[in-house]
This record gives sequence, structure tokens and C-alpha cells, in this order.
Amino acid sequence: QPSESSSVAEPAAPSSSAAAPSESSSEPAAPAEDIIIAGIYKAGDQQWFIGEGEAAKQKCIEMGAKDFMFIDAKMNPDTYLQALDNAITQGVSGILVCVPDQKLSQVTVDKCKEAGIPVIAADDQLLDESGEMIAPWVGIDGFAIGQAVGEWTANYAKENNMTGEDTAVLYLTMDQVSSCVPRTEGQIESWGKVFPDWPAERTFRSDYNGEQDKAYNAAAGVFTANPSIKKWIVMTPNDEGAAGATRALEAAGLDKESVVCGIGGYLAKLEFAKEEESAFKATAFINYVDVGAYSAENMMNYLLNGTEIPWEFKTPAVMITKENYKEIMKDQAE
Amino acid sequence: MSEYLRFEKICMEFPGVKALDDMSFGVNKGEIVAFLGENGAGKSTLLKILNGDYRHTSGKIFIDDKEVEFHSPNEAIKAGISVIYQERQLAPYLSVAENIFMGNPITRGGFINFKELNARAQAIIDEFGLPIRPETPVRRISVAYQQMVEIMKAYNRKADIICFDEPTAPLTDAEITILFNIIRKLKSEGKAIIYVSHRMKEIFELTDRVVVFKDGKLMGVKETSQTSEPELIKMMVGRDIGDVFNTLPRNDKIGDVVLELNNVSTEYVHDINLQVRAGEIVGFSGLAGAGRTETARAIFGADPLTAGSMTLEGKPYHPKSPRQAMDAGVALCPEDRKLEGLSLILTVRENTSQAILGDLCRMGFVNFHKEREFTAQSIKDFNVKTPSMEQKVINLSGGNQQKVVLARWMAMNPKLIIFDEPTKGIDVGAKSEIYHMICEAAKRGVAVIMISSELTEVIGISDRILVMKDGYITADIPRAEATEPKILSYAMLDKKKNQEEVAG
Amino acid sequence: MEQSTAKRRGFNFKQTLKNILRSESISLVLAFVVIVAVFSILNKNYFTSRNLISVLTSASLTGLITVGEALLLIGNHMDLSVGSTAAFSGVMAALLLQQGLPAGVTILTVVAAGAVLGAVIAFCVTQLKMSSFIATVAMQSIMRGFAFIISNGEGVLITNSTFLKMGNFKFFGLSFLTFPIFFMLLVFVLFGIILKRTRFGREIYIVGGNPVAARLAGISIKFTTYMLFIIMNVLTAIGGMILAARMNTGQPQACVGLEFDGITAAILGGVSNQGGVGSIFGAFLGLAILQGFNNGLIMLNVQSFWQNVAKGALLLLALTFDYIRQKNRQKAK
Amino acid sequence: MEQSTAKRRGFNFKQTLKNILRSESISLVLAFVVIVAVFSILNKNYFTSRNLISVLTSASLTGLITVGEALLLIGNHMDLSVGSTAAFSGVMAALLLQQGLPAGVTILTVVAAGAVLGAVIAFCVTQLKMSSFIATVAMQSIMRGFAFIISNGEGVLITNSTFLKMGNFKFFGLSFLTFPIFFMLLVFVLFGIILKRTRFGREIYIVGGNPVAARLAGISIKFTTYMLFIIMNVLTAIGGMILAARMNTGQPQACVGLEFDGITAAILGGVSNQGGVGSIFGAFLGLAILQGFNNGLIMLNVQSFWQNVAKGALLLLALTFDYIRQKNRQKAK
Ligand SMILES: Nc1ncnc2c1ncn2[C@@H]1O[C@H](COP(=O)(O)OP(=O)(O)OP(=O)(O)O)[C@@H](O)[C@H]1O
Ligand SMILES: Nc1ncnc2c1ncn2[C@@H]1O[C@H](COP(=O)(O)OP(=O)(O)OP(=O)(O)O)[C@@H](O)[C@H]1O
Ligand SMILES: O[C@@H]1[C@@H](O)[C@@H](O)CO[C@H]1O
Ligand SMILES: [Mg+2]
Ligand SMILES: [Mg+2]
Repeated sequence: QPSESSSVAEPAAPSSSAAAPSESSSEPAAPAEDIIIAGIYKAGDQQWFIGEGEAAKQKCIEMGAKDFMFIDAKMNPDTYLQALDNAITQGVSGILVCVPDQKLSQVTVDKCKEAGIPVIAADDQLLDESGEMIAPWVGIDGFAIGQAVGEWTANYAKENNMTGEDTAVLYLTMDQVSSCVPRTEGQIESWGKVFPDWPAERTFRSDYNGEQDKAYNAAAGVFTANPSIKKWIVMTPNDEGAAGATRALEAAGLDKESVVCGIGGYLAKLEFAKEEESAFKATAFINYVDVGAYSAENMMNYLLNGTEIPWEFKTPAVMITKENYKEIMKDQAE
Repeated sequence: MSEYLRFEKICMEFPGVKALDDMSFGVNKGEIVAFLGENGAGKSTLLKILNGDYRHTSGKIFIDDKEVEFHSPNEAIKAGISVIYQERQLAPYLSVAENIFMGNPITRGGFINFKELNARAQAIIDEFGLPIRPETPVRRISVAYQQMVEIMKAYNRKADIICFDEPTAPLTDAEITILFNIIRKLKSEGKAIIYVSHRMKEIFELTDRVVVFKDGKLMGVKETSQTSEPELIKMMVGRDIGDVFNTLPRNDKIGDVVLELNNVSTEYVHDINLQVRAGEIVGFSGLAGAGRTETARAIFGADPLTAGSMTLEGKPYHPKSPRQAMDAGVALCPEDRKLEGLSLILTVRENTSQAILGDLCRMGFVNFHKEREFTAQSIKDFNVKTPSMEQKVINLSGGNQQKVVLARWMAMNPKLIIFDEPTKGIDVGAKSEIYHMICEAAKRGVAVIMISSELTEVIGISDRILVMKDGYITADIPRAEATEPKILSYAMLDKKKNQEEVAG
Repeated sequence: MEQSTAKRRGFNFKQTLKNILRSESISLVLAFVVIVAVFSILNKNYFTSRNLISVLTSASLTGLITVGEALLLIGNHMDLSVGSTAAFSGVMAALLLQQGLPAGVTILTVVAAGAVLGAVIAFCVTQLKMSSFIATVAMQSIMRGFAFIISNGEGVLITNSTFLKMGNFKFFGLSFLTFPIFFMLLVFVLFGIILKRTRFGREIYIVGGNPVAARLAGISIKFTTYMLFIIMNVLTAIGGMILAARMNTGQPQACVGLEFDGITAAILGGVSNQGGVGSIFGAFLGLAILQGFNNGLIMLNVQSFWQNVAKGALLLLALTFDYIRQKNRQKAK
Repeated sequence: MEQSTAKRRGFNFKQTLKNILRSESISLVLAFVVIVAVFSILNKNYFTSRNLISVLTSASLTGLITVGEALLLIGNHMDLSVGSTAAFSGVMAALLLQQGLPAGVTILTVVAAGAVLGAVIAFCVTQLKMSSFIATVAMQSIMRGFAFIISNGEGVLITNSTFLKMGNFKFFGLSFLTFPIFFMLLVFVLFGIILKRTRFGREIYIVGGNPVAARLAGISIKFTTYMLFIIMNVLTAIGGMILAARMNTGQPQACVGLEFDGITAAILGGVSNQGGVGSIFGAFLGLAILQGFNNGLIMLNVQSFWQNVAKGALLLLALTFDYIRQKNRQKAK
């Protein structure tokens, strides 16, 4: 259940914004059986968005909508815009979007405003030039999630005395995916809080494209380049990176003394399900069901009853490990 | 009488063309049968049907009185049929040996036995008496030797029926002699042999019977010894053509020097000095690989010079590309039509108009009306047999393809034109027309270089004959003094060796 | 008789229509009609002017690429770097605008950059004898790298309203004649004519069909190849800018795989990847089929996994259909 | 004299070494040596057995693909679907194992699926006369779709320890002779021999270099083409399973662009994409250069944006270098 308390629920920002239809609402109440909601997601083939879309769909139907359209923008701005035009052409009642690039925010809001269709940003915010949000948002805060990872990992290192000359930190990065950059930034920040004097010579970065075997290569290269390091602390912006780094540690025979922490949960759960414990100790579980269901609920409430859409809702980042993942992930642990 | 190989009422239709019409005759074991007919008469088509490459529309084929039907060349090969195609079909990056054994290499436990393969190939090469090595990749040997490899490939299959489709077109007399000895040997071994050629001399020298084609129909079968050249020509062309060379419109006003080469060398030829005058026809003779084609390419800007200089009409002339040569008024009608001459997948129209496309354009736009008019005229002038000018050139018969290349270059109206084996694969009737065209061009003041491996042709048409050997010019003979033995002796003269002896 | 048939083949509209109907393209026209019909039945919003505009708009970039790739393929080349270059062009334009350069200067600069890039590729292909496949694979990697480097990995916002007109200007106020649509159609018509009717166009076929023969026929293969790659990359540069204008941002990660959309459309439209064969009209049909189909799948809300399968299957089906038709025609004759 | 030279050309090791040194490949060998030398100077851990293992391991999948693509390219084809197929194979294996199938049966089933897929592509190419480019682009889309469909977009865990041996088994306990490395090297050697010394291998050259000649010589183009695509897809299936075993998961989104890595390595290694030319040894050198370079860049911690640029530049440089050398050699003659 989305717990408002744990999120940073800023009061609704100035209503000048176009796509926050809260009070410009002329005819919000619509007969439920005509409502069609579109969910346009930047990478509809990722498990994350599949789950998010399913949750949203379920919620919409549950609340009486006629249909929910799941649309994959394939990380392609052009496909995204076509999908948006399409949804508008088809006369949907409301749109949930995760844009392939946040610079597409203004276009999105403009188009929806022109067509008089309410829009909610899912996962990634819709931002204007100055970085201000221009539409209500239900999602994940990459920086905060990164911070949670950094904090957990730093504490783990402390507890396990991983601070000596033979220990180093490796940030696997996804520089080419803009939403993943703040995750690494958050990791760096909270690690730095716990270890302000951590030496730069024992801090490494290596970039990959989000795929596991590329993460393997990116990590393996760093490991071989630094044979004096026997204990590695690896943080990654997604689970693929964490799993890839783990395999690379195993291949190098360094896994027993090292720790890897990712973001996601979808591959971590597979890792945790193994009998033997691996270096992949924890991940920041981000809950797509929450995002999907809550964004849909807000939209339906607005369309049915004219209830104002809350301006901001962040799904909390919960660190999960082999011990607690079943409890926290529930159905998603399967 | 029931021959070993028998065709019965074979018909073959292509879109818009009836290539064979009710063709019936046979070939005996130990017999060499010639196919004679104009370009596009259907000779190659019949061989391709026999080879399982094409499926005939109707009719039957019998071998040893059993009806046979081949659905692929593979089946035909297995049934003991071997065809040497008009177009060489080799794998350029593989060795001579591997090409000779293409389709049936010598293997041991699935592995190719290269040692044995090379040795066996060497044996065949020796039998042919050729100076090539089994390990050399075929793309590195000259066109003539490639053709010999093609022949050795078919020879090596030990087939009972062996067909040669214009095997001598790219060959010179030396190789032809070799080839004929081989063919006679095959005959004595009791093979049934089909020999397609436009060269009357060869037909009378080699064959036992002649089958004459015209427009896909059988005009008759003659015992070679019982017939004469004029009779055969009349059968295939439908009229007398008389003595080709005596009736040519000779040009008696030789003009100023058009082209001059001073000590020109390229990667392949050395120290070439020559002059060609306006209205003069200079013949180039020599054995395969003598360097005639390479000299022509140098003149045409297709190969770079390594030394020497050239002038055109007295002015320095150093083309860096064929385009520059063409702009200066030089044309080259290349030797290998398939590789160098034609865009096979384009139409007759697109191929014919290529050299003068600029003249058919206004402000960069092609004037289709003019282009079609021009093409129609060329088709008529050169008697190109094609269902329409929109036919893809790949579907024309070999000789008709050659005519398209000739038509293209004749149309350019150059100062100097070089013909490299212009009558390769051209039927006798068309040949005399082409000689007329060349002579008429000379009469108009065009300087002509004609490279040919047919001695009669070079002697018959040229005002002067240059003989080449190993990249050097070994002789410059006026027509009046030219005889076949004389030319041949210079063609085989070992100038390099002589020079070395002098130097040493 | 032959001559008269030849003469009768004029180049007027009626004749052209007739030619199409009996031409190679007929099976593609049919395929397109079938696709439109089926989707129209399945979704009432499919066959509407609004959707047409939406399809045309999203086809606008791919359209430019399709033309360029069709020309290249006919000339026996291809350019696998255009996705990266389109992204790079958008980012470069956005950055130049941010520096305060006027829209006109920006556009010219980016177009010039495209031309230079095309020339560099052509240099590798003609002078250094690389295959265009490998030269452009290398260029793909390089240009993607530069797109990220100059933007530092972030999208760059565009606010210059003159420049944004490249994305939204409506000719005569007509909503179906926006600049992206207009420009794409213009390019199709223009290059359709150039390829069919000019000397340069003819030379592309000759060079692609048999380069050795082309050279000996006095055609400059170098010139043709340079022109082809320059045209391709200028079209890409413009396309990249149009996309950026439509998105209000230059994005370094945009257009991955764009080259394949273009090449696929061209090949589906009957252009051979062995050189010497094809037409711009065919390529246009190929594009129309692919875009119409993709759009229909989205409108029908087909699951994206199945969309992948359906697209691949469509390609195979269309080509099989074409093969069977051609075979039957041969038999019929 | 000529005959004796012929005889002397045996197939012993010394001779092979000599052949390499005076062969086409020498500039690639040089390029490789230069790369290794430069990186070894820049990073002392580059030229270590540990790094060799790491490079070989990450090259293991690409290596299999390189062999397959080299064979296809020599036969004048290519397969652009292998990335999808590798992902599909990994997922399929993981799912079968989850169903409780034993490792052996699973492996055989997936290999069989690969073979069938190869046959389907070959069918499209030989019978339906599609270009392999377009047929495999279509297949790429289809197989990616299926990879997602059967896994519902999720990674699938592999726990079967026998199967996992495909990822980590060490022959004789040697850490440089893991199964992935061993298998890749085996495939290189095996197909190196097959291509050079068997009838089938030589026929690939004939079919790719001159298909008409092949047909007229009674060589079955169909058979060769079927074999080529089946080999490619079987290697892909095995490669996909090895990757899945190494990663302990089958992942539907894995291996995007894998085909390009293989094709690039092969072409860099002197295999022509026009058919009929190339060798497995050359392809191996191409792979070694690319992987050695990529690994070096990672070890030097070069920013990933610049890695893209560097990789592209390397390709262009290596090919330019090769061109200049060949030209000089020609002159020297
Ligand atoms: N594949 C094809 N498609 C269409 N027409 C063809 C095809 N092959 C041959 N033809 C036509 O069939 C006729 C006979 O051609 P063929 O090649 O048998 O002639 P030929 O007697 O061998 O002539 P040449 O002496 O010039 O070689 C020609 O008109 C030719 O254009
Ligand atoms: N690409 C090449 N590589 C190596 N040698 C070549 C090449 N092309 C030609 N040569 C050689 O150059 C020499 C001259 O060949 P050229 O083709 O000029 O002879 P030609 O007198 O025209 O005879 P032909 O009747 O064979 O055409 C020959 O020895 C030939 O083998
Ligand atoms: O793209 C990421 C996705 O991979 C998942 O991690 C959820 O957040 C999205 O922004
Ligand atoms: Mg013939
Ligand atoms: Mg010659």
C-alpha cells in the first residue's frame, strides 16, 4: 500500500501548470464505462514497466474503466510521440506516461493540454527547462534510491571491516541513460557521508549499457587492472549491473570477500533464491506495483469524482536482502 | 540410325522469344558435331537444356536410346555430360587446381588432399602443355588461361558427352592448337562432342558434321567434308556474303598522327613506342598475355603509366581515368564484355546509351525520346536480337551482348577508338558488318587500334600490324608484308631473352 | 513494331499509373491496401485524417533515411551510421542555438557538417577501399560517442522559435502539411525524379550494377559515391534537426537503429542490396507499409512483445507474397 | 621447379607460420601486437595471464558468432538475427531447466531449435529468394519478441549445476581452460580446418565467390546455404546457453547488437562482405584486436563516450593501415 507518510508529499505546487487539471476541471465527472486510460512507458519490454502497466490496468478496471492501453515507446522519442498522438487520436480520457527522455516533458504537457486530457508522470518526472515539475508525478526518486544503496553499502562495509588498503569501491554507471545517472550520484553522496575520507585511488567507475554481460566486462576489466584489491564494494544503477559484477567477482575468485548492491529487485530475487549466498547481497527494491496502482487510482479518482490529483508521490526505496526479500516483495518475489 | 545423343522436337520459349523451335538431330560417339548459326540462333540455349540448366518447353532428349530429363546441372554431370560455357565460370579466389576439380575434389576422409589435388592438376596442365601453376589463384592468371582452366575443368570430368560453347573466343592460336589436340584425343576415346563456334576455319579443321541453326529452327545437318563455307553461310544467314575482306571500303588517305606513345611502361608492359594516324587501322597481334589489353588500358587511362609519355594530336595526353580519355576523344571497347563492358542487370537501352548519355541529356535530364530513338537505331544498325530495348542484357545471347558493347562505343564518334577483340563471339554475317563499320570509321578519319587474336582478321583489316610479346612490341609490319607465319614468329620471339643476352 | 511500342511509352501520368499497376510494385500496393483495410475494420480511428497526419509525421524522419538508403543501396552501398548522425545533428543544432546562433546559420552549419561527414565516409570507401558496411559501422560508433560527448550525455533544450518551425510550421495553415511532412514528401518526389530522369540517377544504377564497367564507360565512381554519401548524410542532418525541433530537444541517445528502418523500408520496396535495382517509388511503398503496420499495431494495443513478432512476420510475408507473385507471372507468360 | 615448390607447400606448422608472416594477415598481426604493446605500457596489469583469461572469457560468445558470420560472409550471406537468437536460447534453456528437464536434454533441445531456426532462414533465402539481410532482420525482430514472450520479459534463474558447468567448468582444473574459452577455441580450430581443408569448406568459397559456377559444377548451393545458416544458429544457441550459464540467468533483453560484433571482427580480419574471400584465422585476429582493444579501454578507465569514438577510430585506422600496406606491397612488386 502506498504509504503517504514515507513519501515526501510536498503540497500541490502552483496550479498554473497546464496538465494538472485539478481546478481548471470543467467536466471531470465522466461515466465510468466510457473511460479509457493510456499508459505510455519508455521501455515497455522491461519487466519493471510490464509490472507497472499490469498494476495500473488492474486498478483502472477495478474502478470501472472500460479499458487500459499499454503502449511501449521503445526508448525512442519518435515512437513515443507517435504513441502520444495515437492515444489522443483515439480519444482516451487520461494518460500515464514515463517519457524516454525528460526533455520531452514540455511537448507532452502541451499536447495533452491542447487535447484537454489529464496526464500523470509515472516513474520519471515531467520537468520544464528550469527543472520544475509541470505535471503531477507518481514515481521513484533516483537520487534518493541511490542514497539508500550508498548508505546500506557503507554500513555493510563498516560492519565487515572492509576499509583497508585491499578494499575499493566500484561504481558501475549507465551514463547513457539519463534517469540512471542520479542513482549513481545518490550512491556516491551517501557513501561519502559515511566515509568522507575514502581515498580517490580506491574509488573506480566503469560504464556499461545496462546489460548483464556488458556489466561483466566493465567490472572484470577493473578487477584485473587492480590486482592488489582483494575486496570490492560494487554499486550499480540496476540489477543487471549487480548480477554481472557478481559473476565477474566469482570468475576472479574475489566474491567471498566482496559485496555488490543493485537497484531493482527483479534479478536480485533470483540471486536470493539460490541456496548459496553470493556477493550480490542487497538491492534497493523499487516497487512497480505501487507506482502503477497509485498513478491509476489518482487518475480514476479525478475522472470519476473530480478529486484533485496529488502533486507528488514517491515510492519509498526499501533495501532488501536474502533474509527479508520475500516478506517485502510479496507476490513480486515469485 | 540411332545416335548416342538425340534431341527430338525440342522447343524453348522465353518471355517474348522463341529460342528453339522443333529442334531434332543427334550426335554419335566418337564424333565432333559443330553448331553453327547467327547470334541468338539458340545454340547456347540448347546446350543449357542438355545441361539441366534450363527446362525446355517441350520435346525429348535421349541418351543411348533412353529418355533423359535433367533438373539441374548436377544431374547432367552425373549422367556424364560436361559443358564448357561461353562465359567462364570460376571461383576467383581459389587456386587453378581447385577450379579444375570444382565439384569433385580429391578427398581423403572428407578432407581435401591438396598434395594429390595439385599433382593431378599439374598432370592435366602438363597434358595441355601450359605454363601455369596449380596453386595460383585463378584471378591472377590472364583471361586466356582462365578459359583454359575452364576447359580443363570440363575435360577432367571424364564425361561421355562434352560440349564446347565458343571455347576459342578468348584464345590465341597457340592455345587453340593445344585445345584441338585435346579435342581430337577425346574423339579418339569415343566421346560424343559438340563444338559451337563462329569460326569457319575451326569448323572445317575439326568437325565431322555441322548442324545449322537459324532463329531457333534447324536449317540442316551437313557432313563437313561434303560442304563448303559459302554453302554453310548461306544456310545460316540466308544470303551470300562473299569475300569479306576484299569488299571492305578501304581508306587511302592516312592523315596526321593522332596518338603517339613514347617509351610508355606500366606495371605490365614496357617501353612501348607507337604512332597511330587519322584514318589508319593499326592491328595488334600476339599470344595470350602478350600485353595488348594492358597497352590499350594505359592509352585509355584505365591503368597508370610508370614511365614514358603520350601525345594526342600533338598535345600532351595523360588521362588519369577513362572519363578523361573519353573527354579527349578516345574510346575503348573492352575485351571482357561481362566484367568490363556491360551492366548485366540493366536494360539494352541503358547499356547502349551509356557512352553518349551526356549528349542525350539536357541540363542533366535524360531525354528519353532521344535515347529511345538512338537505341532503336543501334539495335537496327548492329542487328541486335532482342525482344525489346527494355530487355535486361543478361538475357541476350553472348554475341548480341557483344554487339551492344560495340554499338555503345561506335556511337561516341571518337578521334581514336580501340577495339579489344571486337568480334569475339560474333557470327560471320555480323562480323563482316562490323568490319565495314570499322573501315567506315577509318574513312571518316578516326584512328583505330584493333586488338585481335584472329590472325586472318588482323591481316585482313589492318593497315599496319604491331606484334607484342611479353609486354614488348616486337614488330611493326605493313599489311603488304604481313603473313601469318611472319606474325607468329614475332609473337613467339623472345625479346627479353635476347636483350638479356646482349646485356650479359 | 518494337520501335513503336517504345515510343508509346510516354511519361505522362496515366501511363505512369498503368505502369505501376503492371509493375513490380503491384504486390506492394496490394499489401498496403490490405493492411489499411484490415486495420480500418479493426479500429475506426485508423482510417482518419488525424491518424494519417500522425503516421506521416512519425514517418518523416524515417522517410528521409529511406530515400538516402535506397539511393545508396542502388549504388551498392549502405550507411549504417545515420542513426548516430541524426542524433548528433540534433544535439549539435541545439547546442549551437544555445550559443545564440541564429536558426539559419545553425541549420547551414549542421548541414555542412553532414556533408563533410558524408565525404569522409565516401573517402574511406573510394580511396581507402573499405566496404561501406564496415566504414559506416565505425562511423556509427564514433558519431554516437560525439553526440554524447558534446551534450555531456544530456538532452539539450531548444527554445529558438524560428528553428522550432522546422518541427511545427504549417504550410497554408494546413495541419497535414507541416514542415516535416512537406519536406519528406518533397524529398521523395525530388529524388524520385533525379533517380529516374537525370544522368546522375542513371549513373547510380550503372555504378551499382557493375562498377568495373562503369569506370570503363567513363563514369566517375568516385564522384557518384561521394554524392551518394553526401546526400545521405545531408538528409540525415536535416532529419535529425527536424526531429529535434519536433521534440524541442536535441537528444544524444535518439534514433538508435534508424538506419535499419530505412534500409528495411527500401528493401521491402524492391530495392536490392546487391546494387543496381530499385526505385524511389518502391521505397516509398515499403515505408508506407511498415509505418502503416506499426501504427496499426499500436492502435490495436497489441502487446509490444507480439509487435516485434508481428513486424518480423509481416516482412517475411510481404516478401514471400512478392516472390510467389513474380513466380506466377513468369509462369503465366 | 614449379612442381617442386608446389610439393614443398606442405601443411606443417613451420610452413603455416611462414605463410602467416607473408600473408594478408600480417598487418593485422602487427596491429594486434601494437595494441597489446601500447596497453601493456599504459597499464602493467594488461599483459597478464589473469587479464588474458578475462578477455578470452568475455570474447567467448562473440568468438562463436565471429566464426559463424565469417563462414556466412564467405558464402556471401550474413545473419543479423543472432543477438536475438542467443537471448532466446538462453531464456529457453533456463525455462526448460525450470521445468525439471535434465541439462543434457535441455542443451540438445535448444541446439535443435537453433538448427531449425537456421533452416528456416535458409529456406527464406534459398527457396523464397530473399536477401539474407532482410530475412534475418525480420528474424531478429521475431526472435526478440519470442524471447520476451516465453519469459514474460523476466530474467529466468538457472540452478541446475550440471548446466552451469557450461559457464564455469575448468578442464584439468586450469583456470584458463574454462568451458567457454575451451569451446570457443575449439570452434575456431575446427572451422578453421573445415574451411581450409574440407570439401564443404572449399565449396563455401565457390558458392560465395561465383554461385553460377557453383551450380554449373554440380555443387548444391542449397545444401551449402542450409549448412551455413544451421551452423551459425547452432553456434548461436550454444553461445546463448554458455552466456546464460555464465550469468546464472537467461535474459530476454541480452545480446543486442551481438551480430555486429561478430561481423565487424570478421571483416576487420579480412573477410569480405562480397563473398568468396577470407579465413577463420583472419577472423580470429579481428576478434583479438577488437576484444583486446575494448578491454584495454576499460582497464585504462576511458570514459564510455570516448570509448565509442575510440572503437570506431580503431576500426578505421586498422583498415587504413591494411590498405596502405597492401598498396605498398603492390608497388614493391
Ligand atoms: N534467360 C533468358 N531469358 C530470355 N531470353 C533469353 C534467355 N537466354 C537466351 N535468351 C534468348 O534466346 C535466344 C537464343 O539465345 P542463345 O544464347 O541460345 O543464342 P546463341 O545461338 O548461343 O547466340 P550467340 O552466338 O550469340 O551465343 C536469344 O534471342 C536470346 O536473347
Ligand atoms: N590483375 C592482374 N594481376 C596479375 N597479372 C595480370 C593481371 N592482369 C593482367 N596480368 C598479366 O599481364 C600480362 C598482360 O596481359 P594482357 O591481358 O594485356 O594480355 P593480352 O595480350 O591482351 O592477352 P589476352 O588475349 O589474354 O587478353 C599477362 O601476363 C597477364 O597475366
Ligand atoms: O529505466 C528504469 C528501469 O530500468 C527501472 O529500473 C525502473 O526505473 C526506470 O527508470
Ligand atoms: Mg551462345
Ligand atoms: Mg587481351
